[in-house]
Amino acid sequence: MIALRLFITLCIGLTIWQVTVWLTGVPPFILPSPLRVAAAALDNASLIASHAGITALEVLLGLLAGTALGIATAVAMTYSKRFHELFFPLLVFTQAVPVFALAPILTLWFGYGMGSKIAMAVLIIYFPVTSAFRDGLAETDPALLDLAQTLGAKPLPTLLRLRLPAALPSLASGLRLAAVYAPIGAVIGEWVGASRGLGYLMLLANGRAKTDLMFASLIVLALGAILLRIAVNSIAVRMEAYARGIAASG
Amino acid sequence: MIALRLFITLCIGLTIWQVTVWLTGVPPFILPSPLRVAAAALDNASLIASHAGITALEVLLGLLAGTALGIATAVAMTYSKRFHELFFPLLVFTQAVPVFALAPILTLWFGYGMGSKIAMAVLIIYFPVTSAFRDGLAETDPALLDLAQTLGAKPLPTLLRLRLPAALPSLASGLRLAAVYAPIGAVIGEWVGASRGLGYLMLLANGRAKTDLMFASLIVLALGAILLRIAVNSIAVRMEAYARGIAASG
Amino acid sequence: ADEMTVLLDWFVNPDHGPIIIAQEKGYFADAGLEVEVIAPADPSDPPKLVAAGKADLAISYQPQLHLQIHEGLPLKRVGTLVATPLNCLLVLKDGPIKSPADLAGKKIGFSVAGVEEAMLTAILENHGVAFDEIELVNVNWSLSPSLMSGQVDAVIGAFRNFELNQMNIEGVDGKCFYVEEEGLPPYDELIYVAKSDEIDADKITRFLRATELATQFIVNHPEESWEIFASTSPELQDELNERAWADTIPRFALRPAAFSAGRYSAFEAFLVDAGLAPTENPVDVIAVDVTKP
Amino acid sequence: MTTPPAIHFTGKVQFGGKPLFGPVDITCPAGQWTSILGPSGVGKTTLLRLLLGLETGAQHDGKISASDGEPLAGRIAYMAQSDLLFPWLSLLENVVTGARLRSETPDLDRAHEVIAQVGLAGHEHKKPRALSGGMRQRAALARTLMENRPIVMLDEPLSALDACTRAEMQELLDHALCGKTVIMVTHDPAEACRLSNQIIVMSRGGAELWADTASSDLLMTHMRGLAA
Amino acid sequence: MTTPPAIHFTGKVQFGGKPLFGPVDITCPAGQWTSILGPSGVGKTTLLRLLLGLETGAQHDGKISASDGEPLAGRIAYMAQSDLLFPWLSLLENVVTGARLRSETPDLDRAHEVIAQVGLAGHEHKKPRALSGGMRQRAALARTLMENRPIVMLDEPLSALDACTRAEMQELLDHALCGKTVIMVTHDPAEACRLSNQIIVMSRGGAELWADTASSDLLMTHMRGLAA
Ligand SMILES: Nc1ncnc2c1ncn2[C@@H]1O[C@H](COP(=O)(O)OP(=O)(O)OP(=O)(O)O)[C@@H](O)[C@H]1O
Ligand SMILES: Nc1ncnc2c1ncn2[C@@H]1O[C@H](COP(=O)(O)OP(=O)(O)OP(=O)(O)O)[C@@H](O)[C@H]1O
Ligand SMILES: [Mg+2]
Ligand SMILES: [Mg+2]
Repeated sequence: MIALRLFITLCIGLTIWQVTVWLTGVPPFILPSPLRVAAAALDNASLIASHAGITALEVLLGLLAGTALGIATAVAMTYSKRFHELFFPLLVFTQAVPVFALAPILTLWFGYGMGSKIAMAVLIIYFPVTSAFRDGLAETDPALLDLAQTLGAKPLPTLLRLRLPAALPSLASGLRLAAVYAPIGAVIGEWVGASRGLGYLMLLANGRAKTDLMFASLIVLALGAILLRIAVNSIAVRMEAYARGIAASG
Repeated sequence: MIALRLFITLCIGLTIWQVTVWLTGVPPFILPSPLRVAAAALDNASLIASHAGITALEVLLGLLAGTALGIATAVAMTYSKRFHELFFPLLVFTQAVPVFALAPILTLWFGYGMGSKIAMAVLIIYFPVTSAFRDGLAETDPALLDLAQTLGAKPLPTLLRLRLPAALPSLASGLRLAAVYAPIGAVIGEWVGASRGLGYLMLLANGRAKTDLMFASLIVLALGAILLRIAVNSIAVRMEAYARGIAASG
Repeated sequence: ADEMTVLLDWFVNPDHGPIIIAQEKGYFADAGLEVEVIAPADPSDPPKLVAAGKADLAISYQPQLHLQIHEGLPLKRVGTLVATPLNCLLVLKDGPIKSPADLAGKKIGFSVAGVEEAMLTAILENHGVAFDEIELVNVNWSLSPSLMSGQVDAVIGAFRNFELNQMNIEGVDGKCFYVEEEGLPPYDELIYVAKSDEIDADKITRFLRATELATQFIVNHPEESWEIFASTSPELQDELNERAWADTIPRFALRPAAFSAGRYSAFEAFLVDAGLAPTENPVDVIAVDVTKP
Repeated sequence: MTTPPAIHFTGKVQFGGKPLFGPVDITCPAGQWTSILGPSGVGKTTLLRLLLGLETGAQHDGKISASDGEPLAGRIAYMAQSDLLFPWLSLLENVVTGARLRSETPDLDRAHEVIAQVGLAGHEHKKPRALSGGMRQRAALARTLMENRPIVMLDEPLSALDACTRAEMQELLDHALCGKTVIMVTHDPAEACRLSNQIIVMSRGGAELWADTASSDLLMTHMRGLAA
Repeated sequence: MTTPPAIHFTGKVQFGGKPLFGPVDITCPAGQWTSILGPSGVGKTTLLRLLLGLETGAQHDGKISASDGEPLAGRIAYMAQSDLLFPWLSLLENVVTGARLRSETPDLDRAHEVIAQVGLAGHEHKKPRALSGGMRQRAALARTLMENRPIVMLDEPLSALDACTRAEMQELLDHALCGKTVIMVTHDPAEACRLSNQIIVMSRGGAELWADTASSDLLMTHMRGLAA
C-alpha cells in the first residue's frame, strides 16, 4: 500500500517537474528534466551508491544522537525552570547562528571525518526535537499532575511514568521533523568539509557544471529522506497510539 | 523580568564563549573572543544596523507568508486524506532538497530583489508549521469529533470551531520553531544573491577573514532571533491558554 | 543608454576593480551604458544565470568555462578581467611542506569544486607524487583558516592576491606554489562570459572599452583608484582590501577584449588529457574576440 | 420536526469474539420514553453508540431500523456519558455549538432560556474549567435540549446531580422531551419509573422488558435477583 | 499507618471576590466518616481540594488544621470527581500507579485482590479506553483503596454505578475504610446515611451539621426545604 502510494506520488512529482521544465522553459543546466537526471543516475549508479552509503550512516547516527540529546534537554528544561530560562535563549541562539559560521569551529573540534557531519546533523535535529518535546512536557494535564501530587509522587517517576508518556505525541511530532532535517544536516556537514558523501558529490557535480549528476544525487538524498520519514512516522504513530491507549494499527 | 533574565543569559553565554576561547585555544580567525567581536560591532555599528534593518523586514514578511501557507496546507491535508497522502511526500521532498540546489531556480523566478529572500524564509518556515499543525489537527479528541458528528456538523465549521482551536497548542509549537528558523531562511536567501542584509555582510566578512565582523553580525542576527522568539512565544502561550480555556497570564 | 546586467563571480572585492572604477568614473555612462552590478554568493551560479538569459555578462573562471561548455551550457568568453592565474597551492611558510613533493600522504583542502583535481594531478606529477597519495577535502569557504589551524596541509584554489595578505594579517605567513610555475598551462583567472547565441558584440565592446579605460586609470593612479574603490562601500575599507588592491593591479588584463587562441586550446588539451573533457572543442566555440569586425 | 419513529434493535454484540450482550430484540416505541438499566459495563453505552452509528470497536450482528424505514443518523440528539464541552468556549457558546457547527444562526434567546432552565443562569460566560462537575453535566444537557430532534438519547444525564437538582431536571426533561422517542440510560430505578413508558433491563444474557413503571421497589428487587 | 487525625476547616471561600460559601466551621472527627451533601456547584469539590492543598483558583480566608497539628499534605488518599486514569496504562497498572510514582514496589497481589473487590477481575489488562464509565470509576476507586493513608477523601465515588454494584461498593468501602478519617461527597442521602457518622449539608450560606443518620427521608425533606 505505502509502496503504491509512494509510487503514485513519485509519478505526480515527476509530472509536475517535467511540466515545470516545459512551461517555464528552465534551461537544463539550471533544472534538468527528469529523464536527463535518470540517465545521469544510471550512468553513475555505483558512484552515487557508494557516497549515499556514507551519508546514510551519518544521518542515522546523527538522528539517534540528536534525538537523545533533545529528549535529555527537554526533560532538564521541564524539571528546572531556572535551567529553562537561562538555557533556552542560548539554544535559540545556537539555532539562529547559521551553521556555516559554526562549521569551521566544528571541523576544528571534530575534524574532517564523520564526526563533524554527525555533529552538524545533531545540531539541526536537536532544536526541533527539544522544542516540540518541551512543549509537550509543559502541557501535561494539570489534573493528572494534581493526582500524582496527592499520590505522593517523586519527581523522577512523575517524569518517566506521567509527563513522558503524556508528551509522546509531541515527541512524535518533533521526531517527524527531525527525520526530514537529519539528511540536510549531514549534507551541510559534508559541504563544510568532506571528501565523501552525497553532499560532497553534489558540490563536485555542481562545480563541474554537471547539473544532471547533481540533481541525481539530490533525488537520491530526497528519496532517502522520504524513506526515513516513513520509517520514523511508523514509530511516531505507535507512540501517539500508545499515549492514547489504543493498539497501533500502522 | 524578561529583560533581566535575558541579560543574565547573555552574561552566561558570553562567559561560556570566553572560557571556550581560553580553554580550547581556538584561534581568533576561527572563533574570536567576545571582546574582539564587541569592538568590531562598535566600529561597524551603523553598517550592521543598516544591513540588519533589511534582514528584519525579510524575516517578518517571510514569517507571515510562511505561517499562512503552512496553516492552509495543514488544513488541506487534514481535510483530504488523498491530498495528504500524495502531497506530503512531495513536501518532504522539497525539504530534503538542500536550498543551495534550489537557489539558482529561485533567483531565476524571483529575481535578485527581496522576493527570493522572502521565498527562502517561507520555504524554511513552511515545513515545521505545516508538520506541527497537521499533527495537531490529526490528533483532535475523537470523542469531540463524535459529538460534532451527532450534532450534524458541517466540514468547514468543524474545522474552524473544533479542530482548529483544539490544535492551537500544536500550531503554537510550530510557530515557536518558525520564529527561530525565519532569520536563518532570510540569511540563506541573502547568500544566494544579495547586496544588502546581514547574510551578505556575514559572507563578505567571512570570505575576507574579518571573523570578528562576521561574528558581530551573527550576534546581531541571533539577538534578533531571540527577540522574535520571545514575541512569538507570548502569542503562542496565549494560544495554548485559549485552547485550554484559561485566561492567559503571559 | 543601453541597460546591461553584470553578475560578479562573488561579492565585490578588488578583483572587480575595473568594473567598479568604470562605474564610478562614469566610463560606462560615457559609453552609453547603464550597468547594474549584482553579486552572488555561489560562484557557480552566475554562468548558469547568464546562460539562462537572466543577465548579459557574468564573471567566471576560464577552467570552469571549458567544463561548462562540455556540459552544454551556451556560454562563450567575450572578455578578460584578470589575465593570469590567481590560483595557487598554498602552504604554511614555516610548515613542513617545502615543495609539492612533500605532500605525499597529506590532506589538501579545496573550495570551489571543478578542476582542482586535474590541477593537483598535474602539479603532483611534476614532483613524482601520485594523485591517490593525497586526500582531497572540501573545506568550503575556509581556505586559509583551515590551513592556519592545521586541519589541512595545503589548500588549492586560494587566490595569491588575497590569502597571502590575509594570512600575513593574521600573523601566520603563507607560501604560494604558483600553478603556472608548476607545470600548468597558463590561463585567464577571471573572464567575462556571455550567452553564446545572443552576443551583442557592440554593447560588449563598449563595455570592455570602458573597463579598459578603468584599468589604465588604476595602473596609472593606484592610490587614487583605491580611494575611489574603497569609497563605494564601507565594507571594503580595510587593510586586507587595500593590500590586495596593490597586489591585484599587475594582474588586471590591460587589453580586456584581446584573447590568445593558443592559450585556450592548450588549456582545453590539458583538460582532455586529464580526463575532464571527452573531446577537444575548437577554440571558436570557447572564446571570441568581440571587437573583430 | 418530523414525527418521531419507533426504533428496533436486534442481534448480538461482541468485542473481538467475546460476547458482550445479546442476542436481544429491543423495540423503543415511537414518541415514548424508554429507560435502560443494567449493571455497569453491560453494554448500555455501546448500545446507544451503535444506534447512533458511532465507532465502538464492537461487532454487532443484527439489525437496527426505524419504523419509518428512514436511517436514524442525523435524527438523534445525543447526550454522552461524559460532558464533552469544548474547553475554549464559554458555557453559552458551548450550548449553541450545535447550530454553530451546522453554520446556522444560533437562537441565543432560547439558549439563555435553556441555560436558565438547567439552573445555570449567571454562569453563561464561564469556561468549562470554572464549572463544577454537576454544572458541566447540566451544560451538556442544555446543549442537547437545544437540538430539536425527533429522537433523543441520554446516557446517564443526571448522574452528577444532587437529589433536588436532579428532581428539577427530571421535571424539565419530562416536559421538554414529551412526544419524542427517548432512550435514556440511568442507574436510578426511581428515575426510570418516574419518567419512562417502558424499562429495559439489560444483563449479560440479554435484555428484558419491564413494563410495570408504577413501583421502583419491585424493579429494584427484580434487579437484585438478576445480579445474584 | 499513623492514627487518623480530625480535620478542622473554618472560614469563607471566594472566587475573585464573589463569595462561594461560608463562613463555615467544619470538623471531621478523627477515625469517623463524614459525608458532604449539597447542591451542585456549591463548592464541595473546592472544599476537598482546599483540604488537599491543591490549586483551586479560590481565595480561602480561614484555617485548615489537623487535630495532631501535623500538616495534612501527604496523608490523604483522594479520589477525584473524574477518574483521571492514565490512558496508556492498563487497569492493573493504573491501580498500582501510586506505588510506581513513589518508586516503590507495587503490591501486585493486593492490587489483584482490590480489582476483584471492585468487580473488575478479568479486565486487568484493558486500557481505560476499553472500559465503561462505571468501570473506570471503580478503577479509580481501586487505585484509591490501594493507598493506605489515614485520611481518605472521596468525591462522588459511586455516581456512575448501578444500584446493585453501588450497594456492593458501599459495603466494600464501609469495610475497607473503617477506622480512617473519611470525607465523602455524595448526592445520595441514603448512601450518606448508610455510611456516615455525620453529615454536613452545604449551601450558599454555610454548612450545617446533620447528625441524624438514621433516616434518609428526613434528610431529604430537610434538603428540599433548603433548596426551596
Ligand atoms: N476558576 C474558577 N473561576 C470562577 N469560578 C469557579 C472556578 N472554579 C470553580 N468555580 C466555581 O466554583 C463553584 C464550586 O465548584 P465545585 O466544583 O467546588 O462545586 P461542587 O460542589 O463540587 O459541585 P458538583 O456537585 O457539581 O461537583 C462553581 O459554581 C464554579 O462555577
Ligand atoms: N475497545 C474495546 N475493547 C474491548 N472491550 C471493550 C472496548 N470498548 C468497550 N469494551 C467493553 O464493553 C463493555 C461495555 O461497555 P459500555 O460502555 O457499553 O458499558 P455500560 O453499560 O455503558 O457501562 P456503564 O454503566 O459503566 O457506563 C465493557 O465491559 C467494556 O470493557
Ligand atoms: Mg456507559
Ligand atoms: Mg464537585
